[in-house]
Amino acid sequence: MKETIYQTVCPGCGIGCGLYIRENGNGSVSIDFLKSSPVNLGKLCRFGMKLPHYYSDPSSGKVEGLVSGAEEAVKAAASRLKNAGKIAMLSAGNTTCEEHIAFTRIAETLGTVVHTGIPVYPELPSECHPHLEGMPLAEIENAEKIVLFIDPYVQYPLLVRRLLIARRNGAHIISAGTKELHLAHENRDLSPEQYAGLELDSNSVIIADVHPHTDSCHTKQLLNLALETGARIHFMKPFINSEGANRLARDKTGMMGISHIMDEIEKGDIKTLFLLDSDPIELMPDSDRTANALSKLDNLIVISSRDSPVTEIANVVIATESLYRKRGTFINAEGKLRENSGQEVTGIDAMSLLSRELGSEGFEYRQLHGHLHEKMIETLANENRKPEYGIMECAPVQHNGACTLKYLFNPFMWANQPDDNDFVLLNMNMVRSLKLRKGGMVRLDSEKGSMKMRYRVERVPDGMILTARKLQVATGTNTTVKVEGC
Amino acid sequence: MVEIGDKLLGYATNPDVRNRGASGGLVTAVLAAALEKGMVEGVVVLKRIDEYEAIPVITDDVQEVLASGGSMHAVPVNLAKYAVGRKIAMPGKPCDVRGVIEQAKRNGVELEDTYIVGLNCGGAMHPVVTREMLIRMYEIDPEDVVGEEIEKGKLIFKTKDGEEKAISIDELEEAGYGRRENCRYCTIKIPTNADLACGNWGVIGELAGSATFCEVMNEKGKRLLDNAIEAGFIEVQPADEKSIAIREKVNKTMLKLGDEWKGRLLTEIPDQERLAYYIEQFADCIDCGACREVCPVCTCGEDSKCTMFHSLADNYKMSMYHMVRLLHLSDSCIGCGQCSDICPVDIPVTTIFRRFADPAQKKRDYSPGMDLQRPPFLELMLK
Amino acid sequence: MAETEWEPKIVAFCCNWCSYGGADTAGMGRFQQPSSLRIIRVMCSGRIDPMHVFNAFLEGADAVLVTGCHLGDCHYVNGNYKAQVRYQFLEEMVRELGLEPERLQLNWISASEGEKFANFIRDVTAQIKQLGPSPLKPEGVN
Amino acid sequence: MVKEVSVKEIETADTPRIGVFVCECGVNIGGVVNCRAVADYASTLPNVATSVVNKYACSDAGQSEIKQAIKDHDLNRVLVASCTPKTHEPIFRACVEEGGLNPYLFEFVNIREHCSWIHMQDKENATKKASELVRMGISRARLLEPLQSTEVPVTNKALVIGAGVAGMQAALDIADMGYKVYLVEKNPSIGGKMAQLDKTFPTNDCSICILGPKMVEVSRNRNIQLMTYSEVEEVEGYVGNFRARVRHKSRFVDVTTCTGCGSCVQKCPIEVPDFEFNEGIGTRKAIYVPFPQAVPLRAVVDRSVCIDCGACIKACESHSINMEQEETFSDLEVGVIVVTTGYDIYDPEPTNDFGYGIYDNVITGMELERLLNASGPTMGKLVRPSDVRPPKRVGFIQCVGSRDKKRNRYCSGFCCMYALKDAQLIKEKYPDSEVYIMYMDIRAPFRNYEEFYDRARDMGIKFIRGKPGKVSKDTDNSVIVRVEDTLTNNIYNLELDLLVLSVGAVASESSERVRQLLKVSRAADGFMMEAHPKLKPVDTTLDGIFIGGVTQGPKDIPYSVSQGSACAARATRYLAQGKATTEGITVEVDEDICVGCGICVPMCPFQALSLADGKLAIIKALCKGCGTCAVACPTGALQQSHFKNQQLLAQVRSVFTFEGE
Repeated sequence: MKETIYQTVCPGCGIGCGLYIRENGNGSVSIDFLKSSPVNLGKLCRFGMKLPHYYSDPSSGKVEGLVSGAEEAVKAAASRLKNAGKIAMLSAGNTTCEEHIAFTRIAETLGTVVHTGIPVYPELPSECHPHLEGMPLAEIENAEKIVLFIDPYVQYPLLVRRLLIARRNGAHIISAGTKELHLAHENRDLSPEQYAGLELDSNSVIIADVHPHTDSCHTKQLLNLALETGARIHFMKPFINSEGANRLARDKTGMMGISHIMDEIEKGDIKTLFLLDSDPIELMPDSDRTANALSKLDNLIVISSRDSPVTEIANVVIATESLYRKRGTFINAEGKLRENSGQEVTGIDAMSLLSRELGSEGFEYRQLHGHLHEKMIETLANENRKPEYGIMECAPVQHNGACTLKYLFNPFMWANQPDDNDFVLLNMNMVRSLKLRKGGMVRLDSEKGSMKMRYRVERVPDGMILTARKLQVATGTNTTVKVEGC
Repeated sequence: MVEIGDKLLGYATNPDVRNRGASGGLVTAVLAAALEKGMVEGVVVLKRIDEYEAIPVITDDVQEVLASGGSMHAVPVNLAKYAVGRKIAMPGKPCDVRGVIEQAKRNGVELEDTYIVGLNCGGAMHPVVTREMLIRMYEIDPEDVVGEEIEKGKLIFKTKDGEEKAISIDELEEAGYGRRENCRYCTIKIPTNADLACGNWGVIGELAGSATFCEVMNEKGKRLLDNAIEAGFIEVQPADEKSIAIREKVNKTMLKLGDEWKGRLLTEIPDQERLAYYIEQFADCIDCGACREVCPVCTCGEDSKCTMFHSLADNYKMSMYHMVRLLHLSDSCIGCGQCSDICPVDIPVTTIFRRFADPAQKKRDYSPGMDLQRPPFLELMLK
Repeated sequence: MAETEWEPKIVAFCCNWCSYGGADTAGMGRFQQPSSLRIIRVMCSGRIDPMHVFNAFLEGADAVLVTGCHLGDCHYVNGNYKAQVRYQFLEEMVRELGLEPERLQLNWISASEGEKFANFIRDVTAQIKQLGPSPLKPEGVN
Repeated sequence: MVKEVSVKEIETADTPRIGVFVCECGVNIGGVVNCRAVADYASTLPNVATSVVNKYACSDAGQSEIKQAIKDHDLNRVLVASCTPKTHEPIFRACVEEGGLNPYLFEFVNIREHCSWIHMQDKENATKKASELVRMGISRARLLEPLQSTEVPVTNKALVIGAGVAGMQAALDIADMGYKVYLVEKNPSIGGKMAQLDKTFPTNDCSICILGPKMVEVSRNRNIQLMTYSEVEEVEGYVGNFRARVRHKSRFVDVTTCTGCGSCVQKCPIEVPDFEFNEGIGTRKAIYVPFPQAVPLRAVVDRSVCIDCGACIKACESHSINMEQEETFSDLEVGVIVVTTGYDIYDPEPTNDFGYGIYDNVITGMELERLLNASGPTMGKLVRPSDVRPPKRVGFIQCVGSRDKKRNRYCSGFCCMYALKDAQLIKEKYPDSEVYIMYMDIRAPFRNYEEFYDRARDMGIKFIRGKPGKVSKDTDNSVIVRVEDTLTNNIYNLELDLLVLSVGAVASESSERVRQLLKVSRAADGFMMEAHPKLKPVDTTLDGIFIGGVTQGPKDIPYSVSQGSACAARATRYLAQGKATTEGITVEVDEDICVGCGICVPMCPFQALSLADGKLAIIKALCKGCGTCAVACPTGALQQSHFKNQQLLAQVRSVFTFEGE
């Protein structure tokens, strides 16, 4: 009869919705609503609603595929790390700030860095990184003009709510992206050269997103646009704590993008990969290729709170409790500090032990949390910073194929969350020219192979096929494909 | 021994409970006694998070029950879903009780195992709206509020500085604050569908503020009250004619006001504009399914007709999901407002449901959640 | 190209025993009808799910017909009474939604009433032609 | 647990390979629909492995083509676009089964009744529509699933309801084939309407003389258990396994000891008009024997008029009379049911057709039968009712209550013949009488009927082609009929002593009650509906229930008798096989989805559903596959096989296409 209730945040996109989880005696969880949580006012998107699924696979510690206790796993990890050559450590931002700091300490002991934050996303000059941080969502509600380079309905559904409030407050909303949006006053399919025509000013907000597969050229173009017009720019990101990881890693150098890391692994330059709640197989558009690359590693060590494809193939898995039970802090997309009500710290304890095994000091939660506060005073003081970068040059990638399959990075697909987006979007013109049959399917051919998909007719630009689902024909976020009715 | 139909005035014997509870702590004490004496395995209590937020929690700890209580007009949760599959007692607004009864018709709840102490309800406020109202109308920082009550048609907030500020509810509601829309035109104010119907309406004279008016509605209500008296948790005395008359008068006034609000809030949309209105209202739906999740009437699991045969791939002008839900629930929608509260894109789901449900339920003379008569779709009244 | 007159698409749910038979009888009697009708056969009018009716509208039906055996004649005791109750709900919903009431019609047609069936289809088609395409019809669909 | 991709469609184990066969049905379809174009269109649709045109798909050649194609193209679904499933679905299902597929993997598209025949003037649209209908069928065919029909044992007993001549024949035939028959008759005696007739056309032999021995034969047949003065109250179950409850009304006479001697009748002081047998012309007592040849020849008490004087009890030597006798019930278990509940004579009284009910000397044909009958109330002496004098001038009006848009549109078939017969009988008995028959046209098909008509003419019966306009009364109670002979355009004012209305047959109320009990369909004319007007004239749409005689529509004696035999033959098939195959289409539940809300349980009219431990339990044998419960189910856990939500939705969706597709 006794239930345990955890106040926590949704580990989806970076909005960081408040909610609470009910855990009943048999370990099953259900999600429940706060009515006045400051970020989301008690509301959740369709991904948030499915959180119980996300928590249905808690991880278990493993050494060489065999279930093992935490200490055994830590020791196995330590012995592998001690003898490893070049080590790459990756944390995409899916755990608490405190765990992230602990992971960074280990990196220091090992003489390396944690690849994390914005640097693992697009290849952008480091002076731009602070400007890819988010802005308070309440400010979006008060903007006069909002330009969307994302599809909030598909990618960040809870942002729809903020945009609707903004619209009620009198904002003029333009969708400059890929699809006609119901909430927008104007739907304009613009090329970067036409962005000037948007007539933005300092009361305007540009909303885009940034993730491991963002076209960095386009990110530069948007930063240029913000710089030229004085408009504010807000970037949405996947993972609950990518913002926190980013801010904590701001003074670190020598970081690589995730695709770069994968390239080096493929080439054989990196032989040891140490992951903190980050699964490249889920993250990369091309899962097969990624899994194949990871198999070339000598050491694959994973700290994880849930089972995912990478824990299946890792040499060592150090298991932690589910995210909602953790004691710890997150920073959401707008820079708000949020705290779990859970009190468990097995992840930090494990990393502390690992640190000691590696010959360094151990650490505990309070100490790490104190460190976080120090850091945050420093970075939060930087709010409302002026642009510190100049106009950037970039060479846009040319797509020469007839059709481009564009992957709308969906911040939950990294977590293998079920979604019903088993279709692609294309427009009526294409339906006619491809002689598609209603209720039929399209076949997409890329260099990787071909697959059949259902499709939905939307007002999207000619030649563009959108997907909110990772498709196995995709080679990146934009893939040139041949399309045929079938 | 009390009898079914008795109208009583009562209060908790424990002075602490009596003082803390809004009206003599009767409800808290009755629930605690039920748990203490093993009538139920648990009690649903609202665990206070702050002035505007409380989480329904099921507890088997009598002390925790006794420590709960107090009015929370800004916590509009529906408790019906928390009763599913458990042998519990709970306090309940009329809409909570209606939810439980509708669940019982769908085998979601074993009514015999669920004791509900009903509470009079003039309506609830949404916490977010309340915060905004405090800033704009009361000019009080919501975080400074330590207490709230309703007296003589005015909503009073107390701050930590010991100040009180009162504004008439009419004025607040004219300005768009105050009670949720569906509460304003709700037609059940006294929970006569519960086992006990409790509230402070009709408590006058020296007992005002320190006793609860309680009507014994059925056999379960009698058991609850007898148990609490026997356990020494409460004391009761018969209510006099005057008390009874005042309670009825308050109820009538509230219902009359409700009718007026209904006329204002559910104004007829011209025939030729209606479809466009519904299409527009549902157009921003992000397909989260939360309205279904919180609905206290719906008993479906994860797969159901509204979800299984609805696909984002369909290019429809209105989503199949909403159409199927309207169809499946318009005969038994209780108008509790949960779906509107939860909707992340502010679709007025409850208002839309009422537009379909009101005429349908009126035509069939069916009031869901008020008795065990089954709704038309479940019964398909033949001949 | 010559402008051809718009032909509505009407989906009719027919029960196997009566109304489907009525459509057959209409054919046997060579009662000519507009080519607007598409019949979905179910065993009993009690099988006509309001969900399917809505789906037909959402897909683009200009009208949906619910048909079955005369009351009292149900092959399955009282399936058509149940269909009738469900139909009344549907009718109210369609009206509240703001769809023209002519777009949803109920008719009891026995297997012998071929002429009635044909007349019904002719009447409905004429009514719908007056109204024009359904406002729920998705763009680009016919 | 989470499903990776939510299930939107029924997953079929194999990729559908559909064979499409478009039937031209000679010119029936081919003359209107361009079948080649339809087949070509179908071949462009996904999952269609082959698409061809047949001249006659249902012919041997057509069927072997389908069977061959299943092999050649490795088909796992077959779609035939031809006529109506109501007649041909079983044929093609069998064909597909012979071809090696489950019979339910067959989809039928009706492009004849629903297309070519109703769009004969619009070939272009007919072809377009046929293509669309085929497309809809293909969408459904893709999702078809194999089903198993189940065999149920058959109780080797039959129930025949109604012991008129058709029912007697059916009962005798079934009994002679060696099966037990319960023959239930609501009247105190068997015999039906035929027992009331005087003579029968075209041979003019005495009706009861030929029927009487048959009635005795029925009563003596060891396999027939006769239940007279009894009515079927309830029927439940399904083919092979019907349970019927029969109510035996109280005769207040012990049939086992009563000898039918009639002593009681003589002593009874109460005399009332005899409506049951003599059409109200003669009288009977409160205790009576229905008629001299009644079977069983037993007395019966009419308690509604009996004054409880006890005279009969004293008169009865065998002490058979018991005024305390209570009605009893029998519960029968039978495998098949034959319905021969007969008809009513059209009653012209409520509408006073041709003055009937106003003028004493206007009578119906049946009343005339009784007046002519040697054992009738007048001992066969023809008299007119007003003054009991023999009529000199007799007129017949044909088609009363039949072939009349305001009454009944159908032709009752036998009235021409009985009028001819009665006219002849009158002429034979009273050669100097004048007999007129006023008719629209005389219908006399079948052997010796036309000759019978000729004979009537030869006898001097006068035929006036015309329907009388006005009937009035003369001072001496004669009837004056104003009629125009449309052959000669002469208008006559016939002065007649007796006017006979040749009334037809109408569906009877008691028959309607039985129809509703059994759920047999009703035709537009109010009679019971056969499964097919030509090929299944005595079957109903319900397995194991058959209809014969005038229950199905007006017919004469030989036709009724042959239908009785036909019913027996059709019914005995089940009894002889000892098993029947029930519908494969039933309801099924997905237990993972069912939440046990129980909404479906009261929907089932056959009590096939119940809740057990919070989950749904289905008794398949009781399920008739109507699918009503599947509609009520809010979760979609309950599905009607062969008409699953996905299958129907796919069909609906494929009605529509993109413009220009």
